[in-house]
Amino acid sequence: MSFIIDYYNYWIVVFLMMTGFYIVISANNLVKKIVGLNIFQTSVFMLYITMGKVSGGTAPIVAEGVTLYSNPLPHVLILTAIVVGVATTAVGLSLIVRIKRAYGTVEENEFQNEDDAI
Amino acid sequence: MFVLDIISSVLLVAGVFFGLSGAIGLFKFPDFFTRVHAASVTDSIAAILIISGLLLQTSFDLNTAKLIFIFFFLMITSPTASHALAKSARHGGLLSMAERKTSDNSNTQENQH
Amino acid sequence: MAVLIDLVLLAMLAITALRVIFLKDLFAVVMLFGIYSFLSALIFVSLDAVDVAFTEASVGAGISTVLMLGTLALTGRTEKENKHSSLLPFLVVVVTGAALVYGTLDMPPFGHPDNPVHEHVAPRYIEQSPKEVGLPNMVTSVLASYRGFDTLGETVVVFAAAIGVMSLLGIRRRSEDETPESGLKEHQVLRVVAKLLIPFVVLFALYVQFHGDFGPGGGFQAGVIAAAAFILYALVYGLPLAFQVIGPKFLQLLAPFGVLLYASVGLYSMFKGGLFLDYNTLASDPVAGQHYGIIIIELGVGITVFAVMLSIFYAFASQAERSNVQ
Amino acid sequence: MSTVLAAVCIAILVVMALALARACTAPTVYDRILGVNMFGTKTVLFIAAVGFLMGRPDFLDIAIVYALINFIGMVAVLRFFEYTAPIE
Repeated sequence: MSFIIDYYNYWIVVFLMMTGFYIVISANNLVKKIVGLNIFQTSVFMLYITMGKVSGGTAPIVAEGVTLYSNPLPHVLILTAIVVGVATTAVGLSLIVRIKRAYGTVEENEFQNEDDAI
Repeated sequence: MFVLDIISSVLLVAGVFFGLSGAIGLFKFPDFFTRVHAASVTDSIAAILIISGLLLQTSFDLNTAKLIFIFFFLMITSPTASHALAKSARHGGLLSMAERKTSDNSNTQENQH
Repeated sequence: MAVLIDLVLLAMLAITALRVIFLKDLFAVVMLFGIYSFLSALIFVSLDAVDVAFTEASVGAGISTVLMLGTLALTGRTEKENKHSSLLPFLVVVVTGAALVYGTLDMPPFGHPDNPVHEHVAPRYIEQSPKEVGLPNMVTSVLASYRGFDTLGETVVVFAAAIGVMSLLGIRRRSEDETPESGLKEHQVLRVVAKLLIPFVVLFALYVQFHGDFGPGGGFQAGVIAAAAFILYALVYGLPLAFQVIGPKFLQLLAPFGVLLYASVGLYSMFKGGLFLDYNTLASDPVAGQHYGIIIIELGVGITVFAVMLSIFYAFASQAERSNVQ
Repeated sequence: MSTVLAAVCIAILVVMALALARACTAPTVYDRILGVNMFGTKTVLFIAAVGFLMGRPDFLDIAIVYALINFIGMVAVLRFFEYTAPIE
């Protein structure tokens, strides 16, 4: 049982990562690909935060009578990564809007066909 | 303190009971409008009871103020959201169960003719 | 108890992600993605990362969902049937996943205090930062002081993303002769409630901005929450009215102002004889100097993030309104 | 007291799981949104209760953000329906 608890978080992270990866490589629709990318990204965040956790510790904000804190460093890295992640998502979505306007579709195979026709 | 703990426990358990009944109602009720009713009414009462129960656990500091703020925020937004959703469903053309029955009947009658 | 909560939440997260694969209705996909963000923020809370949870809840669940809905309004809601065989992607994923799971077996066990991550750098932050920087929130200390240069870079990246979105979409201000769009006109209750809530939301954003040194919060989160207040206004009352409150031109000035405010703190500390972003030189007492530096740079971050998020929303919303008119 | 709080947390988790199930397998779009909304409100309560259970209730700010974002998400969805026909 302790073996499962020790590694459960990592396995879920791998599962989420692979789910996101699968959506990115198999989906035809670009919006869905972005969602897959975000799922992948969140799984990486989860991995970092999992590594920073200390059992029995508490959030890294100083409080009286607390001696054991979780590791604050991964939190800092991920906090900024989330904001940057949403910024890149916004750029990706605006690219999709432009693709829709240029080709009239956001399905990958359809606008590839149009490209081939030209 | 002991009395406060008991009152708080009773409030919390009651809140959870209403929350669970709402979630079951979300599955059991026959059409969307009844389900909105189940979800929104129990949402409100569960929030009232659980937050009141937690309020009795605080020692009247900043946390109390924050809980009261959450309380009023949920009291305002949760019914508004349900109302707006139901209204939007109505305008979108979703029918209640009774209406669907009558329209089904008229449809089948038209088909028979 | 903490372990049980962790197990259940992660399982729910996995189920949500799995469901996304099989849904063809993109609106449902976006809804589930909102739940996914909420759930991951909850997991961050249970893993003690309160600042991260704060950011994920406001940025991931709030802004991302709104932007994705805006995109769907422009590109259509349903995914077309996929004619490709999904066997090859599935095989690739299974093989990669198996390799990764094999790799995790060499990872240090979850939550052990002697793990390699906790041996280096982190103990110094935990033990020294309350004395050196003088803030109870270690995440803010590390973010704004020890890794201040890194955060400056992140702020510039966010600003660059705004430039990217602006150059791709642009904000279209409607001409005078068109009738103004009026938002959710039918929903009277919503209009009244939104009017009631917005001041409190802005107030809460200010609280998050300046309380970030002592609890969860800071510039990134405050900027997003303030932007969310104006997004709420624009959603309920329509874009033209929102433009009258805070115009896109003004935002275009505000976004670089935040970055420059941040960088100028660094230059000022060099001018005072220290290194770039060395706040100790800002005041005679080093700890007071750290306080001044962190408050100013957090303000810079907050202003930039606010302006960037709001102008990205304006770009998407003005595109959607334009396509609606046509 | 902590046993009661623990039981309350587990029960709220169950409610959240049910709401999630509703959001995953909804007959109409509106049911899905209803599930998402219920999930959001229950999450607010969950964070509040877990804070007290873990003994550090000073993280209620996150619950406020949840309530706020949940509401904004709902409004965004309603606005989205102005553009597209909501019935599947």
